[in-house]
Order: sequence, then structure tokens, then C-alpha cells
Amino acid sequence: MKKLINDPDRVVSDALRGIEAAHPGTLRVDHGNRVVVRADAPVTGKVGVVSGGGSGHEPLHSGFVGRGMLDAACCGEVFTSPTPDQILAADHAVDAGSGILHIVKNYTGDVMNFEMAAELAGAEGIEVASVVTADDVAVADSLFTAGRRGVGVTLVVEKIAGAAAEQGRDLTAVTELARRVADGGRSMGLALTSCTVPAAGKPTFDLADDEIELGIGIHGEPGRERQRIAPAHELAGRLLEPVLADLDFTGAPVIALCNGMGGTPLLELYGMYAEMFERLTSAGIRVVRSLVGNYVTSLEMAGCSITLVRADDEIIRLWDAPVNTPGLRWGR
Amino acid sequence: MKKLINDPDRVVSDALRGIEAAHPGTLRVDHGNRVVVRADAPVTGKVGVVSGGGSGHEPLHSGFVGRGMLDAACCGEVFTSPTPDQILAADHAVDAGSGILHIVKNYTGDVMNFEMAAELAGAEGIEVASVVTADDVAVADSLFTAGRRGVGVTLVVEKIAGAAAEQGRDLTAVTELARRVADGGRSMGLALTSCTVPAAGKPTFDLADDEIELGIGIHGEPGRERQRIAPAHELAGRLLEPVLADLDFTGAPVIALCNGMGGTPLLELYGMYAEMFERLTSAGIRVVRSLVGNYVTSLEMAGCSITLVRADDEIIRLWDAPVNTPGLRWGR
Amino acid sequence: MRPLDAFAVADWLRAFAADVAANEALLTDLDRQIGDADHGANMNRGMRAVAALDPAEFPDARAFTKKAAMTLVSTVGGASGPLYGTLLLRLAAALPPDGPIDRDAWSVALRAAVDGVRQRGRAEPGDKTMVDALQPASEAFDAAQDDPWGAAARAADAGREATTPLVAHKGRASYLGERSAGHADPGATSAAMLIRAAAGTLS
Amino acid sequence: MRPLDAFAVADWLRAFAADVAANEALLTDLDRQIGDADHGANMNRGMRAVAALDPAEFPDARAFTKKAAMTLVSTVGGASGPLYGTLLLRLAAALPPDGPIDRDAWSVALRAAVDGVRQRGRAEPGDKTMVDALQPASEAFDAAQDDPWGAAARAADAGREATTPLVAHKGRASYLGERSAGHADPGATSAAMLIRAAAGTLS
Ligand SMILES: Nc1ncnc2c1ncn2[C@@H]1O[C@H](COP(=O)(O)OP(=O)(O)O)[C@@H](O)[C@H]1O
Ligand SMILES: Nc1ncnc2c1ncn2[C@@H]1O[C@H](COP(=O)(O)OP(=O)(O)O)[C@@H](O)[C@H]1O
Ligand SMILES: [Mg+2]
Ligand SMILES: [Mg+2]
Ligand SMILES: [Mg+2]
Ligand SMILES: [Mg+2]
Repeated sequence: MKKLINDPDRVVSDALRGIEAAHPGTLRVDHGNRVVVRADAPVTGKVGVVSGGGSGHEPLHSGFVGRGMLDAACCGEVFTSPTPDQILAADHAVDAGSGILHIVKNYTGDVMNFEMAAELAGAEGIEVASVVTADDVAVADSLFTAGRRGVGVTLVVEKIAGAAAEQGRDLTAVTELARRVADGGRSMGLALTSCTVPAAGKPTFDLADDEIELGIGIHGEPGRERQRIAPAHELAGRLLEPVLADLDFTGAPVIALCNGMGGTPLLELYGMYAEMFERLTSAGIRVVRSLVGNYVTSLEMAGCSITLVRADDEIIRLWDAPVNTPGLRWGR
Repeated sequence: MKKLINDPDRVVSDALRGIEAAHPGTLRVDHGNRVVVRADAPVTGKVGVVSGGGSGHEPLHSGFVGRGMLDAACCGEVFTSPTPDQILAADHAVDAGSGILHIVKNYTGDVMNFEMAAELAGAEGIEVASVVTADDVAVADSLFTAGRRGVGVTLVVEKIAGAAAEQGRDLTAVTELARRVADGGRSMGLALTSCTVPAAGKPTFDLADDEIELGIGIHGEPGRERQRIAPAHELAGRLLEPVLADLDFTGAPVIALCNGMGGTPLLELYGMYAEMFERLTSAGIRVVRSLVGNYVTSLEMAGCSITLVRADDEIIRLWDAPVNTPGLRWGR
Repeated sequence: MRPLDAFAVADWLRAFAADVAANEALLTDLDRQIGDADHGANMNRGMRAVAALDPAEFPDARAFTKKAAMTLVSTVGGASGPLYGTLLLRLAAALPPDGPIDRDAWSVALRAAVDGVRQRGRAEPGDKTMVDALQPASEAFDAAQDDPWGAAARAADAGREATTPLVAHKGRASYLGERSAGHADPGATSAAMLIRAAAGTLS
Repeated sequence: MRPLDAFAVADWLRAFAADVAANEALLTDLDRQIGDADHGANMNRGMRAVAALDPAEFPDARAFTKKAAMTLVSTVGGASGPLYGTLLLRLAAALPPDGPIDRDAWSVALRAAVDGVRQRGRAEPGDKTMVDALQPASEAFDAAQDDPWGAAARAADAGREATTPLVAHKGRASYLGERSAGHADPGATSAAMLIRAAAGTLS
């Protein structure tokens, strides 16, 4: 394992020192609790928007803390969800008395830890609502299982909920919007290489030199199927087909995310996006906003994922609203 | 070689289709000439700011086209400088009669091709000035050699020159500013892994599992020295020492760039930045602006580089000025 | 049965901690097969913190166990943190005062603990989770003629073995669908260690 | 000497193109050692385009050579595009009208071409560049008793060989400092092919 780190046990806390040094006007860091907090939190009269999860997916979530997006992000160990007391510390840091929305990716650990935190916060009289993202169509959806994983749509939920909260909407409205976005999002990913969790010291899985894994998660969880590497236009189809089969994306404005897993260069991501965009256009799907880049990553894994979100005029307006975070920034 | 591409010969043109699809309001693409042009170019009364180089360094340069930064970027083959006719096409696309600044990284090929283009443009009556960036302290500087490579400072030069041109300053003033920034910038990089040029099909160099290469360029050119991988705090010192030995960075506001080479996750880059920031602070160097992320890359190479720029109040004001490009965006 | 006090519970959890530390790589490797390669690190981080607690600083077994539970909750994260935390929280709440303890009292406490895990995780036996080691352990404890902890440990181990052919329905392994079959569940493996440690320290 | 016309120059450049195509991997591998692993691809891309030009469409050798030069300039990029482009541009400008051509005329044209490369690249002999093949070729052409192209080709090859121990002062290899010694220069290698192709087609 060759990494730019001091010690596998210090990776997360070292990175938090760096993010604090790099973005002083935007955020502050509670190092004891490993919580990244918007610089001016709590903001009077504003719903607090809190997310978090295992580390290793940067810029998700810590890179999305700032005006117009998250009020706080809780950073777990690499690929391990944060603990309830971290989440409770985040709630305390952003609580302005207008309630708090937890945005949780659908992993058993994340769901349970955020659930326990919400119970604790509730017991203190803080009103907490939760929205769980579960957009990964690689995983079969069923009432009898843990359901689908939350991946790329989480970024969009954080942006829209953050913008709505910034405009002063109440907890019910922010939660309803976040849920609407989460419900309208679907994703699918693939990996060319595994990542290596620093504490584990070796790759999570092995892939042959000509093999890819389809339906990969963002924690190096194995996917559902292996196949030989194929041209980008074919792989774009392999990612889009299950997404389009799962939800109708025609007749509404669509937000598209062509996301790198961390180790894939922009040059390749733009090439993949070209293929996706053409397929979507010829399927009559109207992509009105897009992001191409490494946003919801899995350490240094090579690969990419596609996320489509069925939007509406209100969601597009909130997407366009100003945001000022390390990872997403536009408007004033 | 496992890459998300259709064909090694189509990598650049495929990516250009993608960047065009992803950023319709910001830029347009001349596919015949492989030139990315700001959507509203030429802008009346404005100096045109043009850069370019080999592809594979994205977001540099195509990702920095847009309001407040570049008017056009010329995209060569992967790691191969663009040709004079590409550059001339860019000049034509952005020429508003106020002159054009070429920002050129100091590689023999880039310098010669931009030089030929400038001669051709000059013959047509277009006034062209050039600024060459040469900030890589890994390379010995000498009158008898090609001199130092241009790397990370190029981003800062493009931002400052772009902001100055946006404010309506004339070619002389924009050129003077660009040169001031270029003169005040120094960089140094290291690699953990090689990249693979698509057309070559195999890694440009080999590194053992515990080896790093210090003083690496952004084209997979071998560095100057190999050593065993070491903790981040030690590597931060190895990068900073030659930079600080080459130029005095005390007594002025400094812009710092902790740049990933493409395959290094943000988690590691922030950890490296923490180490660099602490060393700089204790050396009495005042970092007032910073960027941490993958900005001047070398395909999927793992590694990072540091760039420091000696600034002044005017440069900081121009750094803070609004910019709206795929890769750098703030303000309105 | 060993009389109940904070020292007895501490001995139990320290024996478990030692077993987890010795098998960290094994637990992580099992999780690499069908999860995300962190169960060993997660459990070791948490149990190291628990093992560092000094039972002399707590008034009784209940207070000590509750502290151990909260320590797990706040150091482990992931799925196993809340699950093992809930297990010990419910156990603590169901424990009688310090002093002599009979098998009925342990039976009640163990059942409450396992029920807590099932509620928190909404997992049924057969879902290929730690419940597949814990539920049989609790049942074997109740059914045993003598040596109930020994019977529980054997049942937990058999339950853990039996997870191998199962297709996971809960936790991260469920994302694998059919491909989750053929590997033992990491959480069931650590849970079997927990019960085995009880047999060695509480009997 | 073969009389000068567009077909003679086309034969020369096509022979060079064939040699480059056959040795693309070799040129790239040399560039991998001390550069950026693209010289083979660069030259092959450019020379394929040149080989596709039809000499019948040009009025004379000069027009054809100029077109070949501009084709290289606009398809190769990198350092070799402007350098080989300049070489052919200066050659074209110095060529006499079509028809019989003597060695003096070729000598003048070749010298002009090599001077153009030196000016464009600001490289001196010994800097470990294509100049180290071209300059000796031009000098050997002038000094040869008979078979001046053959002498030039041998000198270019010797010059190319002699680049191996040199430390580069120009081009990308110069970044390597002392580490650039021990490998032949890729541009000198392709330049030696160019002169060898001339010997096979223009003599
Ligand atoms: N819903 C659940 N109910 C009971 N146990 C579960 C559940 N989900 C996961 N587990 C257990 O947790 C174990 C994984 O723990 P761990 O790897 O530490 O957490 P994570 O899955 O968050 O990485 C699984 O092997 C399984 O035994
Ligand atoms: N300044 C120069 N003068 C003459 N030849 C040069 C100069 N710089 C580079 N070259 C030649 O160009 C060759 C490299 O060409 P190529 O690999 O195609 O371009 P690049 O270096 O831009 O990747 C070198 O091997 C060298 O012979
Ligand atoms: Mg985990
Ligand atoms: Mg090159
Ligand atoms: Mg796990
Ligand atoms: Mg080269």
C-alpha cells in the first residue's frame, strides 16, 4: 500500500486539519467529534441540514459544508459510518431552534447510527427529520432486505435541501423536497480497479487486467457482475440501461451526474459523459443540468457512476441557487 | 491498459464532445480545430486570453475556459502540444481587436508551436503577447537548457490574467500581471505511480511498491530522484524545501496550491495540505488563499505537487474576482 | 455461576476483546468477501476501548455494562457499533443487582439483549447476520441441562457455521444478492466469539 | 542524382513514413526512457498524413515539399512538429526548379534545412537532439567524395549513436539532467531515418 498518509489511524483526523486550514471562511472543524461545521452555524431561523458517513468519499460530505448546502458533516472512519455522539455533536453545533434534517445514505450502519442520534436529539427537545437516500439500482430493492444503497443522489439531495433551508423554508418543506429529490434519483456504477482501505492495507477486491466490475458500491463492496473491459459507448449503455429501466425520466427536466470514483481522470469522465448524453438525448430525456467530476468517490478507485434525477422547476431553481462549499460553489 | 475510452485515437475528441455537452452556457467547442472557446467570445473591448497544451492535464486548460479566466484553450493530443493552426484558430475565435495573450507552459513543443502561431497571427495584424510559465524547481534552471517546466503556476496565471482582462485592462497591463505572477510562482511534485498514455498502452515508467519519484513532471517524464515512500509530513518537507530554497516567500501574501496528479483522493490531498500549511506557518509564510484538489493533472497518476505564488494586494483582488469555468467557479 | 459484579463482566468483555484482537485480520477478511473489509478494525477499535475501562470505577455490573455499551456505540460506528451497543445496553437494563446470579436471570438478560439486536437491525434469523449466532445461543442457553453458557457457545458457533450457505438479506452483504452465499458472516463470527468468551468467564 | 520533381520528394518522404511506421514502438520506447513516450505516435501521425499527399496534385517539388511541411506542422504538435516542419519549409525554399539537380544544390538545401532546425530549436550540436544527427549528415554530404547521400546517412546514424552518452540540454530530456545519459535521443533516431530514406530514394 502506497499512500500519501502519516498513519492509517490518523488519515481522517489529518485530512480534517487540512480542510480546516484550506477553507477558513467557509467552515470550522470540531476535531474531538470529527464534525465539519459551517463557519457561521447556527444560523438563526434556519433549518439545520446535517449529513455524514464514512470517510473516503470526499468531497462528499465534508466538502459540501457551507452556505447553501450542509450545515455540518460527521466524518466516520474510512468507509465506517459515524457514531451517534458525533452526529449529536453536529446537531448541537447547528441547532438554531428551527429543527434539523438528517440526510442519510441507506447503509445499515449509517441508518442505525443516525437513528440513535435522532432519538438522543429528540429526547433533548430538538426536532429531527430524516431522509434516507437509496438510489443504487445495482442492488435489488425489496422489503425483506436492507434495500438499495445511497450513492450519487445524496449530493443532489444535499444541494436542494441546503438551498431550501437557506431560503428559510421550514423543516416540513425542506424534508418534503429532500424526499422528492431522493425518490426521483437513480444511479449505477462500475469499477476498473479496487480501492485500498488504509487500515486494511490491501485492495478490497482483485480485478484482472481486462476485467471490470459492474454495479459497484462506493465502499469497495463487490458489485453484481464482472465483464471484460469494453469501449466507453458500450459501458455507458451498461450503466444507463438499468437506470432507465427503473424509472421513467422522460417528461421532466433531468439533473445528470457523471461521477468519477476517485482514480479516473476528467479526460475519461468527459468521454463517458459524451456517450451518456447522446444516449439520453436520443431516448428523449432532457438533461438540463449536469456535473462531471469526482464527487462521490471511493478513495482511489478507478471507475465511474451515473446518477439521473427527475427534477421539476422548483428543484432546478434550488439547484441554481448560490452555494459556497469547498466542493460545489457558484453564485454569490 | 484499462481505461474508460472508445479508442486511444479518439480520447481527446470524445472528451471535447463531453465538455461541450456538460457546459453549454459557459463554452463552445470548435471540434475541427479542437479548441474550447468561451461561449460569448469574442468579447468587445477585451484582451483575449488563450492557453493550451497537451491533453491529459484536465481541468487545465479546457476546464478553465469561461468568464473571468480563459477565452480559449487549444487541446493537443495527450501530452503533445497543440499545433500552430489550432492556436491560430483560437486566436481568431477570441480576437476582439484588443490583442491576445498566449499563456504557454515552458516545454519546447509548446513554446515553438505557440511561437509559430504568434508569428502567423502577427502577420495578420493581430497583436499577440506571450507569457511562458516555468515554475518547476525540480528542474535546474540554466540559460543553456530548455529551462524549467511550467506546471501549477499556470492555473494562477490564467486566473489572474483572465480577471484582469475581464476588467478591461489592456494587453500591456494584462501581460505585465501575468508575468509578475509567473515570476513569483514555484512548484515541486512527486508521483506514487506512473500514468499510462492511451496511445502508448503501457505505463510510462515503473515504480516499485514502496518507491516514489520526486520531482516528477506532468507528462510522466521521469523525476530527478527516487526514494522509499515516507510519511506525509516528511514528503511535505521534501516538496517544500526546494521551493522555499528557490524564492523568498516571506513578507508577501501567498497563494498555495496543493494539487493532485489525478489518481490521489482528496482525503490524502487534505492530509498533505495540513502538513504543508503547518510547515509554511512555522516558516513565517502567510498563506492567504489556497486550492486543494486535482487541477493540473497527469492522467491517472497518483501523487501531488505544491505550488506557492508570491502575491500582492492587486493579485489577491484579481484572484477573488468572479470566475465561471467548469474547473474554477466563484462569485457571479 | 460466577457471582455478578463489574469485574465478572469486565473479565468477559476483556476475553472477548482479546479474541477479537487475535482475529482482527480474520474478521476483516470475512468482511472483504461480502462486505467492506472493516469489521475486524471496527470491533478491535471498540473492544480495545472497552477493555481499557476499569471495573473498579463502577458501582455495579449494570453501570459497567452500560458504560461498555456506550463506549462501543461511540467508538465503533458502522453497523456493528449500534448493534453491539444495543446488545449490551439491553443486557445491562435486564441485569439483576450484584451478587449471586442464577441461570434464569442470565437467560432473561441474554434474551433481552438478543431481542434488542433484532429490533435495532430489523433482522430475522436466516438473514445472514450476527442474529444467526445470537438467537441460537439464547435458545440453547435456555434448553441446556447443565453448562448453559457452554451450550450457548456451541450453538453460536454452529449458527455462525450455518451462515455460510445463506444469501444475505440484511447489512452490506445483502447488496451481493446470490454472490453473498459461500462465505461465513463476519458479524456472526464475532458474535460467536462473544458468547464463547462468556462461557469461559461467567460459568 | 535523381532529377528533382514532386514525385522524387514524395518517394523520399514515403520511404521515411514507412520506416517510421515500422519503428513507431521503438521511437516511443526511446522517448519513454528520457521523454514522454509519444515520439513514435507523433511522427507516425504526421508522416501518415504526408504519405497520403498526392504529388500529382502539385506543380513542382517545392510546392509539394512546402505542403508536406505544413502538414507536419498541423498534425504532429509537440517539439517534433515545428522542427520537422521547419526543416522541410526551409528545404523547400532552397530547392531549385524541377529538373536535373546536382549535389551542390542539394548541399545548399540540406544546409538551409538543418540551419532552420537549429534556429527554431535553439539547439547546438551536443545538446542531445535531432541536430546531432542532422548536422553531421549535412557536413558529411558536403565532404563526401561520391555517394553524398550515403555518406550523409552513415554520418546521421553515427551522430544518432553518439547521442547515447550525452546529457541532454534541450527538449524534454533536459529535465532529467544526468539521468538523460545512457539512452539514444528519439528525435536523432527519427532524423537518421529521414536521411537514410533520402539515400535510398534521391541518390
Ligand atoms: N440489520 C442487521 N441486523 C443484524 N446484524 C447486522 C445487520 N446489518 C449488519 N449486521 C451485522 O454487522 C456485520 C457487519 O459489521 P461491520 O462490518 O462492522 O459494519 P458495516 O457493515 O457497517 O461495515 C455483518 O456481518 C452482520 O453480522
Ligand atoms: N530545442 C530542440 N532542438 C532540436 N530538437 C529538439 C529540441 N527539443 C526537442 N527536440 C527533439 O525532439 C524530440 C522529441 O520529440 P517529441 O517526443 O515528438 O516531442 P515532445 O518532446 O514535445 O514530446 C527529441 O528527442 C529531440 O530530438
Ligand atoms: Mg463499514
Ligand atoms: Mg510530447
Ligand atoms: Mg463492514
Ligand atoms: Mg515526446
